Amino acid sequence: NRKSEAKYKYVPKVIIAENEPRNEIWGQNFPKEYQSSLRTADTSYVSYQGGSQMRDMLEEDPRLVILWAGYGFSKDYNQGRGHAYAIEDIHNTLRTGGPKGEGDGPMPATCWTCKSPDVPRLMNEKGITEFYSGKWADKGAEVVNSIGCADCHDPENMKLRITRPALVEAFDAMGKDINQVTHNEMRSLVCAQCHVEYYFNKNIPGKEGVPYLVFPWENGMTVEDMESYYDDIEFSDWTHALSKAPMLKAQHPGYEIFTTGVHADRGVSCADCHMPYKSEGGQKFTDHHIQSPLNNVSNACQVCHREESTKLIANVYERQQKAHENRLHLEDLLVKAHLEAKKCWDLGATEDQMDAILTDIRHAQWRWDYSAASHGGSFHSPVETARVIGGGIVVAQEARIKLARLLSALGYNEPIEMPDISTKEKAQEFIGLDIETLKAQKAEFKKTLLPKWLEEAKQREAGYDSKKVASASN
Amino acid sequence: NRKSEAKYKYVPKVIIAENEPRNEIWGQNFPKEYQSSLRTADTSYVSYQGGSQMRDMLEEDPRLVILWAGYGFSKDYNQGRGHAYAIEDIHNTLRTGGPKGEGDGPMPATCWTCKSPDVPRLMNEKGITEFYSGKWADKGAEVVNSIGCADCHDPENMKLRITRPALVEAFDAMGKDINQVTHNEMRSLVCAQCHVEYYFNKNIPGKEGVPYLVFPWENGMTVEDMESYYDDIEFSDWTHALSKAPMLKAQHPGYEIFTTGVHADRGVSCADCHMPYKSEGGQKFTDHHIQSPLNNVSNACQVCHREESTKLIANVYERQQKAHENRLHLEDLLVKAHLEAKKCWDLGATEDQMDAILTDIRHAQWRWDYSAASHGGSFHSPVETARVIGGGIVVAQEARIKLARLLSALGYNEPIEMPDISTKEKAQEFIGLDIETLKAQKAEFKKTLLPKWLEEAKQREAGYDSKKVASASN
Amino acid sequence: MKLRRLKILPPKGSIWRERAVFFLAVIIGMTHFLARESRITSYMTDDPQACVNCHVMTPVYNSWMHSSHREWANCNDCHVPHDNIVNKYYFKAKDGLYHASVFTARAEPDVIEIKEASQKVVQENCIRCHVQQVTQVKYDGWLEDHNENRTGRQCWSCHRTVPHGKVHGLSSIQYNIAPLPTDSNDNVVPAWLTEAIEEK
Ligand code: HEC
Ligand code: HEC
Ligand code: HEC
Ligand code: HEC
Ligand code: HEC
Ligand code: HEC
Ligand code: HEC
Ligand code: HEC
Ligand code: HEC
Ligand code: HEC
Ligand code: HEC
Ligand code: HEC
Ligand code: HEC
Ligand code: HEC
Ligand SMILES: [Ca+2]
Ligand SMILES: [Ca+2]
Repeated sequence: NRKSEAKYKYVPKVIIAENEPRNEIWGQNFPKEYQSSLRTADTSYVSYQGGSQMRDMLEEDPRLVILWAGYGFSKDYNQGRGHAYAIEDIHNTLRTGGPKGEGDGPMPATCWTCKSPDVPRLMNEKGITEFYSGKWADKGAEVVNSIGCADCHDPENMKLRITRPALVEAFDAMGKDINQVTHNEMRSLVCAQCHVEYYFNKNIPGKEGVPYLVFPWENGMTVEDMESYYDDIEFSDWTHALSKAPMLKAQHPGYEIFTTGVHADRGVSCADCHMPYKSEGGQKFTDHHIQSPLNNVSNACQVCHREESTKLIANVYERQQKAHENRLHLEDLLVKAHLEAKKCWDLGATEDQMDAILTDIRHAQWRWDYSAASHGGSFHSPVETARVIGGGIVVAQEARIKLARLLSALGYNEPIEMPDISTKEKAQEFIGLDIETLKAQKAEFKKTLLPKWLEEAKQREAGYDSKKVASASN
Repeated sequence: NRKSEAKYKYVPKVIIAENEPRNEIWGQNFPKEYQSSLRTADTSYVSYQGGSQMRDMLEEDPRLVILWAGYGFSKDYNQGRGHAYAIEDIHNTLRTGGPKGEGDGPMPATCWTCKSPDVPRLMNEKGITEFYSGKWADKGAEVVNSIGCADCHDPENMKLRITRPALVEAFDAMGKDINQVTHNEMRSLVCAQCHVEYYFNKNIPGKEGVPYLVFPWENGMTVEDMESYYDDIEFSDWTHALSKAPMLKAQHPGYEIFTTGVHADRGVSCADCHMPYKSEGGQKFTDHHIQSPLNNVSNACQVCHREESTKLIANVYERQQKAHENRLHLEDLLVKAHLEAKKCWDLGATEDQMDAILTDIRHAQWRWDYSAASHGGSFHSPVETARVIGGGIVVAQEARIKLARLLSALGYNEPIEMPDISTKEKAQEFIGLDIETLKAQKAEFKKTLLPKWLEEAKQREAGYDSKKVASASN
Repeated sequence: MKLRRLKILPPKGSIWRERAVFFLAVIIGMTHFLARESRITSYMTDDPQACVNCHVMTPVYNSWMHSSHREWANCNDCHVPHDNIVNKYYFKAKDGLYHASVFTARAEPDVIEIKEASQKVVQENCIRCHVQQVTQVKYDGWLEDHNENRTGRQCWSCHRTVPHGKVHGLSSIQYNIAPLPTDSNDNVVPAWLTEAIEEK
């Protein structure tokens, strides 16, 4: 009929299989979207605090090394870049170490979840729990395509869809049905599959031991809601190497913070700014070059705002700078708190004496991380970001006043000496990281195991058939 | 046609003299504006943190009494209400005390500056320095009309004008010429004559001893700019009664904070929200019922925003609540800091030991006050307000860590006992205020001196002639 | 049977009887089909999805979908008079019938252009919503020079991208993929995943 005519106005060149992980196959049917998505490999744009360049965060701010002492992030942490790099970057990061084969390495398979359209394929083939089980290295040969079409689209009609169970389960936990959302909400929710805070729950009844991916939204999405969630289940991501505090890591709560801002309040969705319409040869399509909107102000902002692009960029930078100013203060306080806590232990403090202090450190750093980790938050929701940072400073200071009193009681009544942490290297040395060994292991992995993974994947994919559409050849 | 009808509808009934202080005279020519301005006497509207009701801030939050110990504001402080009350409220406030006649009382004449259209008249008659000289009581019989037309309008053509020298001088100090501003800027600048931070400078060469009204904008209008200004000239409003810190009082920096917000950035002016157009009998005029825009969302906001009025009000409250949350934390820290500093003095601390601490307290409370005093700031510029509060918390905590160490050194290593300041009365008693005496003096003033002032003013004004316009009787 | 009593059908046994049953079924079926296909009921609403029922409307739907007006104004807010209710439905019916007949006749042009009558309607609607911004001297400061500019021209001669973008025409949007009214019942979670989640 006429309508299906409309639906299929594009002449499909191939029939795309459910969970087809290879973007270039989809690209045959949708060349414009595909071509533009390839541009996420462009790393030339840099903004005040974002952009697509590889930015070594530990080098830009070595204090982070202290904050994450004892945790993988102190080894290596970069500001996210384009989707095209998701696989390459997880191969390269020192956080995943240098596994020598199946069952080896520091990270679980769950780490793959947000990196590739091979994930829905695998989950479909193996089951969800099975996917999350085992080591990161166990699935290295299976997950090779960087973030792509199958992560967000239904191949049958190109409608947006949710392919990650964690988001569906998080909606369930909040008593919401994700199938009831509007089309416009979907234009943010496809992003919320990945740009969200998460943790690995190893205590799910029936799945004990499996690091099951969970978004901690049961009480809500604010910094306090998630904190109470973690406190209630006495979860911690790691124990801090210096202060011994039971820490939480906030990973990119992008969607959560975004929902508290005025753009979300007015119905603006992620895709409006990060995937605006684009015109090429008189045709409009959704720009799949997902990037900083500041590299594309005319399409991303000026649809709704008449101001000059320099002014709009200045607006963004101003909000980021204001957040940055106080976040940096908070960071300084946290570094001191960790070192002061260490000093207390060194001077013989008891667990009883330290208990309340460590809880404060946990809560203060959680607030700091929540405000920092999503990178976009200080523009997405500047007022909420500032509130969270302000609250963090209050808690950090509680800790430090208690620390000053305890230090005095332990016979030490002066500012502690600060180590030299002026560079990433010095800071890493201070916390006792042997980066050279880590680097050597990674190099070995890239020389031996990684090529095997890629070869194996190539073989497997060669076996997939991609059906040409009969009518397409007419 | 309709438009020229409107234009020429203005048939002046009276010729208004330069600096005519009586609003009702202007009202004869401009009945709609005048009538609406009378409505500022309506005190029925209350919002989350504002509105036109008399709100006793010390009662709502007795911590303020501690913060202002040793300063007039600890005696009495209300949230501002309508312009119609400016004179009545300055008569009533315990801050102006109970003068018995000329030369008596705690306050200088300068206090009248922002309360009445009698001020431009007097300045014109006597000279500016002369106006600022002497006691508040000295000019009680001269200043009797509450804020009105002559404060903002040129009687000849009704154009907006600046009548307060302090604003002109502040522009001079910044190297700007206030005569070069646009009409739209004037729609905020008439408010900036009064809704700004100020201090009394008694050291102006040639005018020594006169509390000359100055807006401290020479370095700029941010919290840091004004702080450095005051630090450089070693100015302090008073010495704190408990901590002995050399304090600054921020008075309503409404305009300054407003200019940092997105509305100002987009060219929105005070009058757009606080004096929107209004239709009556098919005629549009500027609503001179200056009040909380939340009592008038359809005219004040919906001109530019289509959201439902409940949603817009919720937007405002949300920003106010987020600012309030952290500001309250800061307030708590400041109360403790003052009390801890007092404890240090009590335990025999030296000036040398206290110096850096007192500077921190000065700076932290300055930030708190800057963020609080204008009442509108947390909506006018929520991000800047949050930045200022965050910075204040950092400085307050520096003070308190130093205090914890000093207290320990002085042999006191535990939290100090907190006095009961759960009500305004208890807090005022704690800081040693004899409110009953103050109230009695005020009552005496209102029984004896005040009626004389009003009587004298009546006599004087009866002598003014108000010329009817000949043609008006046609 | 109802049909029988109405004696519409030829006598039993007649060869026509069978054929008549067949054709009647076809007619009833077709009507039903057409009604469903064109989602007749949806034309009475303000839901933009009503318009997107016709594929020729997909480009304008999609451009509106990506415009600053998406959250504020639906098609009818601009394209139907809002001065009074009679006018609204009269215009709607007239316009709707016209579109439908063009569409049914397969006469739709590649580049649809707004008719003069429609232009008037739209202009009125721009002003209806933005009346204060464009007519109050007060906002001269906020909207620099707007006062002189706005008179005597169509708003979209300057605001060219409001709301359909600068490029028009049936082929201006490549794949013409848009959510249809029926889509709202579809799940956004693929069946295999729903199953896998329930399984656990
Ligand atoms: C109103 C426009 C807008 C919306 C809507 C929006 N963003 Fe952003 N986003 C921005 C801007 C502007 C930046 C800052 C870019 C920079 O600093 O270069 C940003 C930054 C980011 C970054 C960091 C980019 C970098 O350079 O590393 C990520 C990731 C991000 N946003 C994801 C999202 C997600 C996910 C959503 C929806 C939940 C979303 N954004 C919604 C405008 C928007
Ligand atoms: C399948 C998981 C996944 C989905 C879905 C996803 N992202 Fe990402 N996104 C990532 C990862 C992983 C990175 C970092 C890649 C890297 O640095 O190697 C990233 C990076 C980004 C960046 C930084 C790009 C740059 O140039 O700095 C932006 C912006 C962004 N995503 C926005 C979005 C938006 C908007 C959506 C939804 C329309 C979305 N993402 C959907 C996982 C995802
Ligand atoms: C819920 C989704 C999700 C999970 C699970 C996840 N990531 Fe990511 N990852 C992201 C997103 C989103 C980004 C982009 C963040 C940003 O804007 O900086 C990212 C970025 C990265 C990057 C590039 C930036 C960097 O830090 O150098 C690496 C490497 C990475 N992740 C590794 C991992 C590892 C290892 C794990 C398991 C411990 C993991 N990811 C688990 C979503 C996820
Ligand atoms: C991170 C999520 C994400 C990924 C990955 C993604 N898309 Fe999209 N896609 C979207 C969103 C969001 C839209 C806009 C939907 C809308 O506005 O209705 C969209 C729209 C489309 C459309 C509709 C036509 C248009 O241009 O608006 C096509 C076709 C499409 N994408 C193809 C692809 C192809 C091919 C790939 C892989 C190269 C891909 N998409 C990868 C999120 C994604
Ligand atoms: C789809 C529409 C849309 C897009 C796209 C959009 N905005 Fe907005 N923006 C809004 C709306 C609506 C508001 C809320 C103000 C209002 O109600 O008018 C807003 C508010 C703002 C504000 C004031 C809020 C604050 O934080 O102070 C800034 C600044 C802003 N936008 C900048 C941007 C920038 C920069 C971009 C591009 C990266 C952008 N916007 C993209 C619609 C949009
Ligand atoms: C965009 C609209 C807007 C603009 C422009 C604006 N205000 Fe406000 N103002 C508000 C709102 C909303 C409140 C909060 C009222 C409440 O809490 O009830 C407020 C509060 C105030 C208050 C406290 C009112 C009370 O109830 O005590 C004062 C005083 C004030 N504004 C003065 C100004 C001045 C002076 C300017 C210009 C320098 C200005 N405003 C510009 C919207 C605005
Ligand atoms: C001559 C000095 C002066 C000028 C000029 C002035 N104000 Fe005020 N304003 C005051 C004083 C004094 C008060 C408090 C009166 C009281 O509480 O007795 C006040 C109170 C207010 C309030 C609180 C009203 C309420 O109902 O709570 C608002 C809002 C306000 N002013 C806005 C403005 C705006 C907007 C302008 C400019 C259009 C302006 N003011 C010009 C001195 C002034
Ligand atoms: C630069 C202008 C200016 C000067 C000088 C000034 N005021 Fe005010 N005053 C204001 C404004 C503006 C308000 C409204 C503040 C608000 O929104 O709460 C106000 C409010 C008041 C109020 C009513 C609210 C309350 O605190 O109870 C009193 C009383 C008052 N002032 C007394 C004084 C006294 C006494 C002095 C001299 C020490 C003084 N004013 C000097 C501008 C000024
Ligand atoms: C606090 C400052 C202020 C005071 C006091 C004030 N006005 Fe105004 N007046 C304004 C502003 C601002 C405008 C708007 C000017 C514009 O938009 O061009 C205005 C406009 C007017 C206009 C122009 C017509 C209109 O309605 O827009 C008249 C007439 C007027 N005022 C009369 C009066 C009279 C009479 C009084 C005394 C009862 C008075 N004003 C007191 C600030 C003030
Ligand atoms: C004369 C026009 C105008 C008036 C009147 C106005 N606004 Fe705005 N408002 C704007 C503009 C312009 C922006 C900036 C966003 C943009 O660029 O679209 C904005 C931004 C906002 C924002 C987002 C900024 C933030 O702080 O998050 C809110 C909320 C808002 N306005 C509420 C209000 C309320 C409430 C009122 C009435 C008290 C009001 N506005 C009156 C024009 C106006
Ligand atoms: C904000 C007002 C507004 C809204 C909402 C709006 N339109 Fe339009 N429409 C216009 C204007 C203005 C034009 C004329 C564009 C031109 O000539 O450049 C137009 C033109 C058209 C045309 C003529 C073809 C063309 O591309 O010029 C069609 C068809 C149309 N609109 C359909 C729709 C449909 C269907 C919707 C809802 C999905 C819609 N419009 C929503 C204002 C609007
Ligand atoms: C039955 C299919 C169909 C539906 C449903 C439909 N349209 Fe159309 N429309 C058309 C066709 C075909 C044309 C081209 C007519 C021509 O240009 O000759 C058209 C042209 C238009 C035009 C430009 C011509 C003019 O009248 O100015 C506008 C505006 C328009 N449609 C708006 C709408 C709106 C609004 C809706 C939903 C309420 C809608 N259409 C629903 C088929 C449809
Ligand atoms: C149903 C009401 C309505 C109609 C009809 C309408 N608008 Fe709007 N328009 C709005 C709203 C609401 C906003 C957003 C205001 C905000 O940011 O809060 C807006 C925003 C705008 C903007 C600023 C954003 C942008 O895209 O630049 C322009 C320009 C504009 N409209 C022009 C027009 C024109 C031209 C027309 C007619 C073709 C029109 N409007 C029809 C309600 C309407
Ligand atoms: C000659 C060109 C021109 C015409 C005709 C015109 N405008 Fe504008 N309009 C502009 C310009 C330029 C701006 C931006 C002004 C600025 O930012 O100071 C603007 C701004 C606006 C805005 C505010 C946009 C924002 O940033 O939020 C609205 C709403 C608007 N116009 C609506 C209309 C309407 C409705 C009409 C028809 C009655 C119209 N305009 C006619 C040039 C025009
Ligand atoms: Ca986490
Ligand atoms: Ca002051």
